[in-house]
Amino acid sequence: MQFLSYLINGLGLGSVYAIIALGYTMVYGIAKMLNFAHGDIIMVGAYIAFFALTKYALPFPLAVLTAVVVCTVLGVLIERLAYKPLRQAPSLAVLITAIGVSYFLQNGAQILWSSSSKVFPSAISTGSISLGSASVSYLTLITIATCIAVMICLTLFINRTKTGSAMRACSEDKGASMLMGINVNMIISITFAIGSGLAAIASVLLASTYPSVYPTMGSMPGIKAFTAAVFGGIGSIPGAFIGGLLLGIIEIFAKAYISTQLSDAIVFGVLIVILLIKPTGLLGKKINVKV
Amino acid sequence: MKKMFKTSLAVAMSVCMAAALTACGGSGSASGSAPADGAAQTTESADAGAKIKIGGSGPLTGPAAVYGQAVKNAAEIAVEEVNAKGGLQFELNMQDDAHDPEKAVTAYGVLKDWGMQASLATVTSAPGAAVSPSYAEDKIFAITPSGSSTSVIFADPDNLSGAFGNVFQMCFTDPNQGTASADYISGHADLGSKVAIIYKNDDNYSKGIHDTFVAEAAAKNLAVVYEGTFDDSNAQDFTVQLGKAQEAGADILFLPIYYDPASLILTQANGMGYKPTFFGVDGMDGILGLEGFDTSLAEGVYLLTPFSADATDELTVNFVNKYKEKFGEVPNQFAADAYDCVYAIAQACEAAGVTADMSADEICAKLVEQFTSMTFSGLTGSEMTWNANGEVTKSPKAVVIQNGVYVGVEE
Amino acid sequence: MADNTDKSVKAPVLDVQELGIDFGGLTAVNDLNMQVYDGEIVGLIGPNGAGKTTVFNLLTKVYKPTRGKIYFDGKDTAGKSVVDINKAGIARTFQNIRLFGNLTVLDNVKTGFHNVIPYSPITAILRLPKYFSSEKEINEKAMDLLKIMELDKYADYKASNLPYGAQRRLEIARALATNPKLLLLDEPAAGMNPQETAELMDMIRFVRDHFKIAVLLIEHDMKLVMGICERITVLNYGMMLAQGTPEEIQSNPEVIKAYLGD
Amino acid sequence: MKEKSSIFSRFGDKQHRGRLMSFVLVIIAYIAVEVLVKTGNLGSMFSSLLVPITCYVVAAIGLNLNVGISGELNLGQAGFMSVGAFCGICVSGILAGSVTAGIPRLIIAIICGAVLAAVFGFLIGIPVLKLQGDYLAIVTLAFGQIIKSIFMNAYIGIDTDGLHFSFVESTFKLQPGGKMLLNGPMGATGTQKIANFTIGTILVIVALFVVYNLMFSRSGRAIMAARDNRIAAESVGIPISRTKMLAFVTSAALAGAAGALYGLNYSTLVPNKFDFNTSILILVYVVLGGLGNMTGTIISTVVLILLPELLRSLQDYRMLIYAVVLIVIMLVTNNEWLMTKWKSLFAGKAKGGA
Repeated sequence: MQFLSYLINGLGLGSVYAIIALGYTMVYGIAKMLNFAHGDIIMVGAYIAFFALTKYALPFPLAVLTAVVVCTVLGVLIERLAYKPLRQAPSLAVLITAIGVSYFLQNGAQILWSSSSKVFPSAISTGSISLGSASVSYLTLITIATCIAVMICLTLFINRTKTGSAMRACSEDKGASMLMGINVNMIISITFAIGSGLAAIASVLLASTYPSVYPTMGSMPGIKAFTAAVFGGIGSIPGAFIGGLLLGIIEIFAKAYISTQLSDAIVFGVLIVILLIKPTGLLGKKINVKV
Repeated sequence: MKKMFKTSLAVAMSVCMAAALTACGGSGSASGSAPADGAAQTTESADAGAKIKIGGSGPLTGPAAVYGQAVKNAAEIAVEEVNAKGGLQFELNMQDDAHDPEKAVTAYGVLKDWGMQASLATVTSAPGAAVSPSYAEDKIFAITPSGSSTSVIFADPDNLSGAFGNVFQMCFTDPNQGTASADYISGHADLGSKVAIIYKNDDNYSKGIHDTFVAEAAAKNLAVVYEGTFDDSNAQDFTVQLGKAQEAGADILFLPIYYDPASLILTQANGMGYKPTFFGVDGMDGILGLEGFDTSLAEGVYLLTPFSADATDELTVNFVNKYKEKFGEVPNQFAADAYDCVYAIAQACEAAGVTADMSADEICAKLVEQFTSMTFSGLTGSEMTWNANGEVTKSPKAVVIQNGVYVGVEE
Repeated sequence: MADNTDKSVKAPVLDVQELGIDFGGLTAVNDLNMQVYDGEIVGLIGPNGAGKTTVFNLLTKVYKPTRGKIYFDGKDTAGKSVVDINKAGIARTFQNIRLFGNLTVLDNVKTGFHNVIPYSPITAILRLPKYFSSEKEINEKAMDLLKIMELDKYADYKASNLPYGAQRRLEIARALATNPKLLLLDEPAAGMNPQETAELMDMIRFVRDHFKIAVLLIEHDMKLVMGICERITVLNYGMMLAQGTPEEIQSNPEVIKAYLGD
Repeated sequence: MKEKSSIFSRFGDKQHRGRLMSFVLVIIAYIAVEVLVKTGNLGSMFSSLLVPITCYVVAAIGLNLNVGISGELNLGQAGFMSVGAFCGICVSGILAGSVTAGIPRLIIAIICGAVLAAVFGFLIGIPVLKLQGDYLAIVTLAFGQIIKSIFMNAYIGIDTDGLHFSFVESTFKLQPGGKMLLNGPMGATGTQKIANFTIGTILVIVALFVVYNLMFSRSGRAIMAARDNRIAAESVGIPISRTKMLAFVTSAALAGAAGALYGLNYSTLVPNKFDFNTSILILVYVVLGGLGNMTGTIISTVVLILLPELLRSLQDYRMLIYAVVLIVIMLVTNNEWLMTKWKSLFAGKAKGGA
């Protein structure tokens, strides 16, 4: 039954989108900005992990850790240097800056690491198991499992810890949070740190599943993940998770059962329909304007 | 807000002015007039009179940068070698076109301002189609290393008529590759009988080969059981296309694509346990040189290519070593084509007695005459000839990857 | 209801019958009956959270009522949109000032003439003669309104740069531009000093007389309410507590209790 | 308060001065360029940039109407450009036999491109304008991608039998001498280049004319009112969706006109050209030029197109520098302290001069 393997592959692709979308949605929820450079942080993560594995021959977990650390630092650095000075600026100004950062990272990577793609070593098992006539690679299963684990950890962090509740407070009302003694700048930095750390994890999964590392590798998954975040209701963590998975499944099914040429149009078409039925995404909060 | 943006303009303006000034300053031109900015490499302008100016554009930045960089690097090596021989002297100026026809036209303007006398045209096809009419109009000789679409050399590619006449190709035109591949597969029943194709449908090159392959396959009664596509926005996941091909029972998978996505396809097919015969075209060359690629995955892959970096002839070994030494990478098809382009121009120039003080127009006439009559042997083939349309005739070699190296397939 | 006898010959401009709205399970307004007649100034008062602004929002169709009917000019307003209701002749101001901050003061008023002096976008783009005649008329009428509201000297300034009191007056001018029969003012004197409030009272009376319209206003400033309203409706917890002349309301023990608490 | 009022800007006057300035700017720029061209002082590179600059300026002016004046973030402007471009190319291709003169054919193509883009704008606007904020933005992005997908799969050919059309697969075979107007992902090739800078400049002036005339009219006030305060706008009888639709459609039409001009300036055009990145690029022009500020939009478009070309001498580093410049400009212009310093510098000078 091919259907089953398409479904699982869709879930695998969707899981990668979901982890990236989590980063997007967290940053949006708290800093109210679309961080278009998020996809490029993934690219940096993939390069770091690649060099850690090949050039420095680090063991896999250590390589992932290195990528996470570098991306976290990079994320916070970008936030401090490029976004923080614009806290009071119109949101479009921040958007353009994020685009600038994205260009910067892409072109910086090309200069540092050349434009030719590198093949990510298959550190995670390449075997597959068969389910009936369909076969599913371990990698896909690991990706899905990682995504679920990340999602659970994040939800627990947001709901159970002090920092998490401060984050929720900031996303509700920054002004009030500040009055309550919450260090809003700190919280935003933490959000960027977590989002970028997640991007590093996503980068390893992405590069393991699709082992091609090149300077613009992050931009398309970035846009897709952004779409996924909106799908689920931007700002909502479970929304990003569900949005990511759905987007992956729809994409794979559209390719499998309708047309590989039109799969993109179908994915975006479904997004439009969903937003027309639920104007703030699947799990987004309804915006109430007081008159 | 309004006021803020007013001032933002002022700042933007001043930044741009500054940039313009630095650009002018670099060129050392006191006048600071517009055309001077374009001429990037004027350091050698002192003895520019003695050198023939060869231009060219390709994607040096952006997603397609890998191809442009390869051409630029290889062309630099070739120019150095030619210059080192004494005699004929070249000066190379490769401009960035970011694989965008619009930027290619601008790059062409830059090169023209610089005083280009002959050109490597463009690296990729779509930009090539945009600038070829200009090359024809301005009568500047051009030979593209890798712009393989018919629209690069024909004004009316639908009817293959209206050839520009002074734009030549070092690579095969796409239709040739498609036809040759279909012929080869249909002539070798042992490879398989049911063909699946995965091609990149937003790419001139891939789409062009696919179209002619399908047409030729129909003529040769070759069964094409599945055709799948991908494009820039979903060039990572191929599980569906591979699954469909497998479902359709395809035992040969034709991949008229570049080696980057091909490496992903090989990896994913392996992950699924799908093992058809993979058949590539010249774009597949370079797959063994991919940094970090598990070459065992490419075991048994067939490809039709005029160049292989693993060939043992002196010319290839010399070139590959030099390239590796200088740029730390294994050269690919694009690099080899570019290298040949420079040498072909050199050969033609020498034969026609072209000197640096001739006008581009004069050089063009002489080179066209040479190219349509000479034979050239280089990295990508021996005894190459060109017809009046600018199409090259060289024989693609079918090779199969065995134990991580190309092995020529005879007959 | 004292006035009903002499007004009964005329139908009311606004006739609210058993109006009610629930938000979720919460009843915000319930069983409200209220009439406003031509040329009247009516006050709507009540403690904070009594549902006064909700009534305005119901009247202008920002909210759809759960129960009851609103008749305007003798016609049922059910199914009308915010825009329809304005076209029908109800204009309003807002408790939290809602100006078009990036437009000039004059342009703010001009927006009010949107349906009063209409012409098509094509006329505008091609600058047809109708554009010039319409714009001239709009400009004159808008300047007249600014003069009435004593804002003419600010005409060319950005609305968001105006002082607070002027912003409230500008909202009134903009509402008047839509050529209403009934003007709803939501706390027009909020944030004004006594002198400004006194001037505002004169303006409201002048507007009523000059444009021959009815005014329904929400206000906490009792001096203003008692000074200019002919009739007053008191709301408490979404219910009508009392209705009558200022004198009657001032002496109503229920009202006093509601305001002072138990 | 009375004394203070003198520091308020005479905002209304300023707006009208801005309008005059942008026309003057365009005309001066045109004359200057023409003089340079006539005297042979303009290099090939700059000449090749003239028409695309006018195209992007027109598209950016249109987008500014949408983003700046109407206040809705649109991430799909390139989609409308592509509608106009391919429509223009097809129209020009079809008319090639009957209208041989370039200029009339170009004008017809531009008008057709604008009209078709406006129709697309209207159809897309119906669902899009039901949404708000970032959700609206993402839906415009989605439509941009869908439009790209449509053109990537559309095959239109013309031969002696007339027009042929197919979708997804090229199912028709042309008679000898026929021409593919649109060949799926390979787009249009062999297009006659009939665009020129004069028509481009006229199009810019027309765009300015349309946008300014709209801005300073009943409709323009309604559009800006709906942007500044939706609820208040409705309360004075302005129908929000119809008003926003007007801005959206006008913006799309301008992008379509720009696209048609663009398409007819190159011998080849691929659907991929008008992707998300192009939409973003136009948005950058608009934001940097100033929301609602058309003069600014023109200047920033010209500057940002020229900048990477002027940086060519930096070779591989040029896009990196471009990115840095972009970030720095955004940081500097949004830094209050720096801006106050900057302004006081000018204020001081002005006083000294007077």
